[in-house]
Amino acid sequence: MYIFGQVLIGIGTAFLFLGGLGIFRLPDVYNRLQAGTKCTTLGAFSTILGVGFIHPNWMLKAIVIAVFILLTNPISAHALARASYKSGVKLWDKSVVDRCKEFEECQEIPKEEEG
Amino acid sequence: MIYIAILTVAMLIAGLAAYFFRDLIAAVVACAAVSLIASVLFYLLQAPDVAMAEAAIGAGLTTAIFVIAIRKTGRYEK
Amino acid sequence: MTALWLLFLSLGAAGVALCLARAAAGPTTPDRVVGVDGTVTISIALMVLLSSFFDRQIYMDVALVYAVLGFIGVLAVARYMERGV
Amino acid sequence: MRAFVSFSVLALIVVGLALSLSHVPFGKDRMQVANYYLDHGVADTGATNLVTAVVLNYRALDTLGEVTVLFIASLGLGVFLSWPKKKEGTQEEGKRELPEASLIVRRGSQFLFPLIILFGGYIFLHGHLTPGGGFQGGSVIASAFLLMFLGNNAYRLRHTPLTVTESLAGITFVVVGLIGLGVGGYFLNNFLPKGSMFSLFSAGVIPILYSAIGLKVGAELSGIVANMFESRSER
Repeated sequence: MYIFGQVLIGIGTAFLFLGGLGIFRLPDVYNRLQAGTKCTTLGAFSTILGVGFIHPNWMLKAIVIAVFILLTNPISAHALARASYKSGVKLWDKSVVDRCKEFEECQEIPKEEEG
Repeated sequence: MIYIAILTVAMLIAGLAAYFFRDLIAAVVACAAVSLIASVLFYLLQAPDVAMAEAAIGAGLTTAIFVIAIRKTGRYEK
Repeated sequence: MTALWLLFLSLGAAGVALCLARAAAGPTTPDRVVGVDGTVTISIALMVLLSSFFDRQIYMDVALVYAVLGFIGVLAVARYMERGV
Repeated sequence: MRAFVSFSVLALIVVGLALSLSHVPFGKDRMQVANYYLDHGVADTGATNLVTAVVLNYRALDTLGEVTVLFIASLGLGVFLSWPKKKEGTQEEGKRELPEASLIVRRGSQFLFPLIILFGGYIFLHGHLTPGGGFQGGSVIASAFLLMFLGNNAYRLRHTPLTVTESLAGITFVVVGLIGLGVGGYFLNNFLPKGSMFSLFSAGVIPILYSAIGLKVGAELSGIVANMFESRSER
């Protein structure tokens, strides 16, 4: 159990470091958000569960922290991505696809047909 | 010990950034960073009560109240 | 054994340093917010790790407060930027 | 010029602090009062968390003062924000339609609201066992209301229950102190049995006092947040 917990903590801290690296190195806000949400959520989740495996008495509180991180992190990331898109932050030059723009164009086409 | 010194320097830099930013929203974000680092410092100095108070007030309430105040006045400092 | 713990803590601290560097350097305001948000999440994990290091269960409560409340500041700034507050 | 003046004032403060602090011996143990608290605190009060023992047993009167300061701040903000507007017409023009938050934020805030309230209650009920207490729990409860305001534009808070909660909590604090005065001879005396350590109902009156402080601080900060949000659309 102790070894398993340490392996989990190792994976988690590696992902935390990779998340920080992604936030620092990736080119625009949306890419950084992806690294900053997915990587750090997985890393924090794995680290906290690893600590819970090392000390089995702490498992309940560790699970509560992990569940709260899992609930709250996507909300803030979603709100931030939407807000930065609406406030006009440009995508990176080499971005291939812009689903939000495509969705708005799809919304516009039926109106023209009706009119 | 070295971590505490590094965190103190980072907190000083964040405070100076909050002073120098013309965009007040960026200054609010810098204030949030100052509060976060202060909480981590209290935690490292083994004062969990104070760290918890700093976390509970600095994480949500002050940021939101500053944001509403900026919304009512203006975003850019003249 | 202690060397392993130091390695873990240093990896996390390097992540915090990179996030803070992005928060300091970010060209736009959302970049800074992303940096601070990443710092919050990594700090939660590091606080739990340090409570295991100090062997005190009660220190996890601070991490719990940050896990519950850390996103409200980011949400406030985001709602400001989409003119919603 | 202004920057120069402010920096010189800052430099003066830094130099003065450094000069005055250079006489204090660093790292030596000069804290006799703190050592008394560390040695006798748990036996005297029954609270495992020594900060709580100091805040609510040895220095409980100061806590009453702190709560009063917070109440006056909340009162001042309420008076300032509900100041009568100058013209009726400009107020109507200043109001504009706020965009609604997205579905994820709305549902997420409604789902997280009871959990955060519950967590705040946990913090101030366990103030004598784990870190935390009335002020921290009250701030967490106010953050829950803040989250509802951020997520839902149509959300309004009725002020009457807040005021009633705040007044009842303040009255509870003073009445418990007066009962201590009647039973034991001094204000805020601990008249309940201390109980067994590490259990929820221990440390005498401390859980009651901390619950009162938590509810009072939560109601006051929620009132501040509600005042700020309700006056936001009038510029």
